[in-house]
Amino acid sequence: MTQTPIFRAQSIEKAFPGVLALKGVDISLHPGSIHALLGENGAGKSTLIKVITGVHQPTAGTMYLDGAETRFTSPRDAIAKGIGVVHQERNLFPRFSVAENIFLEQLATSYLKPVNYAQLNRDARPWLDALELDIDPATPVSELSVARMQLVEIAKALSLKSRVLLLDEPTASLTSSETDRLFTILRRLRDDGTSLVFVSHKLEEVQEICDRVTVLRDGANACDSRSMDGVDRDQLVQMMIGRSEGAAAWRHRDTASHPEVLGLTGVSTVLGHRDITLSVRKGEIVGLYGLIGVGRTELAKSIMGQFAVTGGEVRVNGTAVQIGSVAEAIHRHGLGYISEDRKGEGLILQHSVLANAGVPIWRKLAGALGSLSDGRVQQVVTPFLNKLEVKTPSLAQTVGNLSGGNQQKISVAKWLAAGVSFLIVDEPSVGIDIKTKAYLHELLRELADNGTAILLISSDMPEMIALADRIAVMDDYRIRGEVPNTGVYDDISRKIMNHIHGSEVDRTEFAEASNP
Amino acid sequence: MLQISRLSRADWFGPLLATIIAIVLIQSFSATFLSAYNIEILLLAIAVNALVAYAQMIIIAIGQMNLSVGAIGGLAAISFAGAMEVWGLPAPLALVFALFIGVLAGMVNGILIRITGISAFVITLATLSIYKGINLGITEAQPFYGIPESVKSFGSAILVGPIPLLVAPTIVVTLLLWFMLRRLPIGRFILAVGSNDHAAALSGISVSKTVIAAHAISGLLAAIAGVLVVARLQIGQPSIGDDWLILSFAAPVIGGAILAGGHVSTMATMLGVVIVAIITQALVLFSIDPFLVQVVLGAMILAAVGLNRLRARQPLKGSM
Amino acid sequence: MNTPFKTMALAGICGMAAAAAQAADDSRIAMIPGGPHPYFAAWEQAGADAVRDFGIEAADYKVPQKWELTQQNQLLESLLSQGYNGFMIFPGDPVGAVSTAEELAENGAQVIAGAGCFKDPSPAAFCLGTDTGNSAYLGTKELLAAMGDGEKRIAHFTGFLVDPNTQLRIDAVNKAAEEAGATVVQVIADIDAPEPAEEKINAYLAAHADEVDGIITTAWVPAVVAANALRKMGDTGIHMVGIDHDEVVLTAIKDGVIDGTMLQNPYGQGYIGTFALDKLRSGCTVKDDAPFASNALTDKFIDSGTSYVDASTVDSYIDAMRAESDRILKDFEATYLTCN
Amino acid sequence: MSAQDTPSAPSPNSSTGDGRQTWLRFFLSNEFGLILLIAAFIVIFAVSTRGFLSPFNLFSLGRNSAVNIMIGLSMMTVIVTGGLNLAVGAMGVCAAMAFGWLIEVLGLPWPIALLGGLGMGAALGFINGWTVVRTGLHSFIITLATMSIFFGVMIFLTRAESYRAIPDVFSALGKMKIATYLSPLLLVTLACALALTWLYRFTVTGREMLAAGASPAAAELSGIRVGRIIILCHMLSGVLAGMAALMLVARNGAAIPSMAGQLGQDWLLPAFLGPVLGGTLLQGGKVSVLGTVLGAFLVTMLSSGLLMLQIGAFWVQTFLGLMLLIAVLLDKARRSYLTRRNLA
Repeated sequence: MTQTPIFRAQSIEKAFPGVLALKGVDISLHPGSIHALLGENGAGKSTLIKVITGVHQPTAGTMYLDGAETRFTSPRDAIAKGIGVVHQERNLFPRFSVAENIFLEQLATSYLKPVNYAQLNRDARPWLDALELDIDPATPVSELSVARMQLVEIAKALSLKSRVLLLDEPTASLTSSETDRLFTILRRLRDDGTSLVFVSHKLEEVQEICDRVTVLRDGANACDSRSMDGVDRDQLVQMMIGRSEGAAAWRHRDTASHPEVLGLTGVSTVLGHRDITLSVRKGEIVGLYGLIGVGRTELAKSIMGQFAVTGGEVRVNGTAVQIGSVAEAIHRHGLGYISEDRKGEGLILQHSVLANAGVPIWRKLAGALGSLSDGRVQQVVTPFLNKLEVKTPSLAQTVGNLSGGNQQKISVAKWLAAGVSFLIVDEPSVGIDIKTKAYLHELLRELADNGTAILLISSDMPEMIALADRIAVMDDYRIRGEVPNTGVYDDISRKIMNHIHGSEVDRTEFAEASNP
Repeated sequence: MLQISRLSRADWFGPLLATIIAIVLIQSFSATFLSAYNIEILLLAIAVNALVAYAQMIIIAIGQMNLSVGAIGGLAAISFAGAMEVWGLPAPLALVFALFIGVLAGMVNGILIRITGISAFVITLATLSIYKGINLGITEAQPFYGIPESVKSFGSAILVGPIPLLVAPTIVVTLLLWFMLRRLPIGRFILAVGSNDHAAALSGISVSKTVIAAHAISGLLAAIAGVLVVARLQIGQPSIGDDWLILSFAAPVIGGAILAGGHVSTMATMLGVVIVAIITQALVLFSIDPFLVQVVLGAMILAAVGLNRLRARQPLKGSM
Repeated sequence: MNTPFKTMALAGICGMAAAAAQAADDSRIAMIPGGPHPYFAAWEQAGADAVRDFGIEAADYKVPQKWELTQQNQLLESLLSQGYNGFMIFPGDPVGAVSTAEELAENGAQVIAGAGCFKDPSPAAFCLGTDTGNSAYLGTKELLAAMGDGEKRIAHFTGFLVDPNTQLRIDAVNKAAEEAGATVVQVIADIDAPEPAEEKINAYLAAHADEVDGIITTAWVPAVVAANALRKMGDTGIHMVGIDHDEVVLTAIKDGVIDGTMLQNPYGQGYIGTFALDKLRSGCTVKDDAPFASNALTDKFIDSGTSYVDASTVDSYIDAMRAESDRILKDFEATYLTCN
Repeated sequence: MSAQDTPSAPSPNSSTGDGRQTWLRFFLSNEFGLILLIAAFIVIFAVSTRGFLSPFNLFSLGRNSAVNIMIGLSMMTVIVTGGLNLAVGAMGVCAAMAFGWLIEVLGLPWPIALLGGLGMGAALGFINGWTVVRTGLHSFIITLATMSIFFGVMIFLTRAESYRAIPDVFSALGKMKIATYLSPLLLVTLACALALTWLYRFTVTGREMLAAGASPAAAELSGIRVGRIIILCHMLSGVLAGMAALMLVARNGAAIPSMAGQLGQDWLLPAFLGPVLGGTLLQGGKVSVLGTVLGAFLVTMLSSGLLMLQIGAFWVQTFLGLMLLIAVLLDKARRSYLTRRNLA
């Protein structure tokens, strides 16, 4: 392909106080192409996107639009010049209608001209149709599913007549079928001549849909806009991390004879779980697979005592128990939970590494009058932080300033330090780069080998297969069946889908209540 | 059924129900409650209080607080009265001057908040002190008496039946606000910024301009309220606005406003004002021990807010 | 400065210039009300006049920014540090202000209470003020007289509940009503700010106008608001006696909207108080057998005068107060003080 | 150059860092800014007013700041949870009135009445905390309502009458001078501040309060009983508000219903100014006891100095507001300047 790129950036540098985030990056985007932008967390992807979309001004370097030099003074400026973006975080206004969300940018030109909603709804229709979105443009966005919100954002970007559309982790919260639909749409956009930039951690998806790739490593190009032809996964990984991926293959472990650590029989909860039966043995990793919103995290929190169990029996180490609060679960029963929402529920971002790693053991270490010194906590916590190779300038460092991988390590370390015998791990590798992910997998296996019972919640099938001994399949707040892990991807994937679709006779693909 | 269920989820539904129940109850105990003169008094109270509540509501909409609403209202009130007494300005000019003071004071709040990045709570706490201090510095706590007859007669004029003329500005403002928050880009921007300022900025909305505009509107509304109070009291009291704070928050919150921002309802706020006014009056009507008035008011606020909360939690069970 | 005050000031000068006598040469007098309130505004002029008439170094009117005991305490502490040595204080609280007054006295300053009293025991040499209870009692009597025969149902509008004077006033009104066989049908308190006063008084009158025959108000703002309300309602047959000399109230009397008002004498308090403090500074002491009156708070009370003004006397009310001030000042020294 | 740029392995002694870093951190801190401001204003007032440095003024400055600091600390303990407590004044007055009632009506000895008063503060705090936790509503609106309720019930029960039969021993505390300059009240306050520092630094409960304030969800899932902790924070606030009110009782020699103004609203300004100037985050989770102490002291000193300057009394409030604004702005500017210079 030798046609002129729509957009080209050359030798882009971007310095923040104390950090050189981009050290001379090149990228060129061509029409009718889906361009992968890869790199580990902290490699500079987000910064590059923000430079291209006018959020940041580059410290040095030039950008060309249709061959002419250009610069974007603000996001509005970039939008006006045809650069659209769907950010990783949701940027919709839940109480505003779909149409208004799509056209807010156009409204922003005037402060006092009354909004004509009928017109707005009419104008929104074509863009929704283009994405095969069958929703009333007057619907408030808050009533949509996550996947549809994503599509509304894309519609919004398209409505701005974007010739370049950047999608930052668009599939992060989508199920596989939703992802497939998204890809169909992206391909069509590509065929219509749009230049798409696709950012993802999921290399399978990148290989499936992208035709060109730029990889960043440590703020510099590991490769610049080369064709995807003949590039395989290993090469991508090598470019991203500078070496090949440590193969972390599944291995069969026999835990059948181990005693049960946590058992659920016919459990129902206030949140709507019915008849949940599940058992996790010592040293065993049990996977809990299911799509988003089927009640997995909710089950985990019910086990931890945050929501009431209304029926059935919960056993810890063979004894039936009533767990009234999370504190009870942790301190009396030795249960632990690593949340999928690391920033919201897992860690206290504004507090130090030491404070975060020590929370569950404070009570245990307290002396007279509840006194507690940093020294004592440090003594207990440091071995685990060292073991997990947490990279931090000091224990006093604010956790919010660390990378996602290090944050995840800390949220694991705190449970190691607490010495729990049962650990629920909820979507452990969301937002974590490949290197750390492999390391985490290794760590979870090691934990299990040392006797911790683990319940792994994940919607990442390869991860499930790499780790779990057995996989329980959940759908609609019930356990639909259980699949032993044989290590064979296709086989397991099919069996899991059978369990899910077996229960999905009368439900729509998007798993949401349709409007009457 | 579906229609009713939807209705019950609207913000104004709960307050409206509470208002109707309160009116029916009070009327059944005291026949004079709905007498013409009583309605007139009630409307007068509502006219001013609604503006005070709106002044706070617009700031709640952008997810901030404005502790200086009362101070701005007081400053505008004494500017209005002072301009007429000391400078001898005709009432309309004095009105423009007072409203200008209000807008200016509001804009100062907004500008300070935006350029310093310090929380609105802290900034308006400081400006509360400044505006109130200027008020006291100018008046030395002495009221202005030189209110022209035209203003006095406006304050006591009757529009029709039991409806005083003073409610006219409030009605106009209510409709304009409703229209602004529903239909005008500036209103939508205010809600967007309150809902998620980061996303608003990415959508090309100028957060700074929007925040400053919201504060200017808040200042304007507080100033109108201040001027109306002057017309009603027929003196320029420096203490006008001193006790607006609780009411200014109570009414929007009873009306279902979310303190985090992004969601307010003009109509529900108006109903919140009505509820508070009715309660205050009922306490007097039933000759309730004056010492207990505060308690009942506090308890009612808590109850109204708690009910609103329950309704929000179980939106579908509320259908009746 | 409002006209009545000016006239009053002039009256003071004419009437009292003769009293100029030996003054302590380092008297720095401060007059401190409980907070900003129009009632006290006359003190400032009174102090300035006293400085001129009696050759005092300074007599300044200092107002706490708010009706807040802490603010007043801070102001007093600050004034003491600044070198003021004579204080006329309207106690922010009759009890709570005592301890600050004690500190002032311990540091060598002279203290008297003005307009309102400290509760005994206190270091204040005496309390020069309006007998609030008596004023309310007399006012109610006047109201009852104005109402003539027939049913006598009274509504009483008064000020902050946290002000103990409020309770005294409520009791006094009740007592007067009882003596005359009248009933107090409603007490509305806590309305010394214009808006709540406006709301509650109007609401009450709206509902109960025909169940009330007379209104007594015992605080500045309720008097203004009630007078306005009656004017607005037109001929209701409701009689009213107000308090203080707000122009609204005075005009209402002239126009026959209300019957009269109970005047207090702030200018006289300021002028006489400054004079007395200076005397105390120069070595005079309070006589052991001074003919003090007593009220609920103190046994060292000097009535600064209260008088009832109705339509017939409203134009000359200043004369009434002047006569009162004159009378007190003329033999103040002889009556209350021992000077060498 | 900064702490973040020098990576080192986490080892038990690395958290202290070297001396220079500690100093740098201190210079960057809010507390240091406040100390500078306080020093600057002391010089200004000493030069330009008469009697600012007089023993009596310094004594009364200390005594006034004792109360203001305590009020600030009371608010701080709730701000830690990310909430606000508008009822500080009402709670304080209720505690003081309970104290007065126990002495005057029940004839209890004052130390027991003191405990009773503080217990009243704690009980009202419990009501606030419990309501906040159970309803899930923001503490702003809850305490807005309870402020009205507490104060109203108190006024109803006491008929707004003061209790003045306070034992001389107790009221002597308010006037006592230690070494000419020091009020024992200031010592009480400083002791409380030290205790709070200890609480937040060295006890499980204090740390749990910070954690619950910073992120209730994360704290809950880490085994902290967030509800209980929030109630505890409100109770602590009640006790401290009670302390402040009892100090005022000692100062005035009487328990007065109006000591914190109508509904206790007059305490609100000092209550917020201390913590806010002192760098306690309104979002919760971060606390600076020293900062609150310094902030409250600065405010007390400013108002005292302004009175001394003899600016027309009615303008004092304006200048106070302006100075607060300037203090906050200066602090902001100073920090961003230092941060930029050290990181660039």
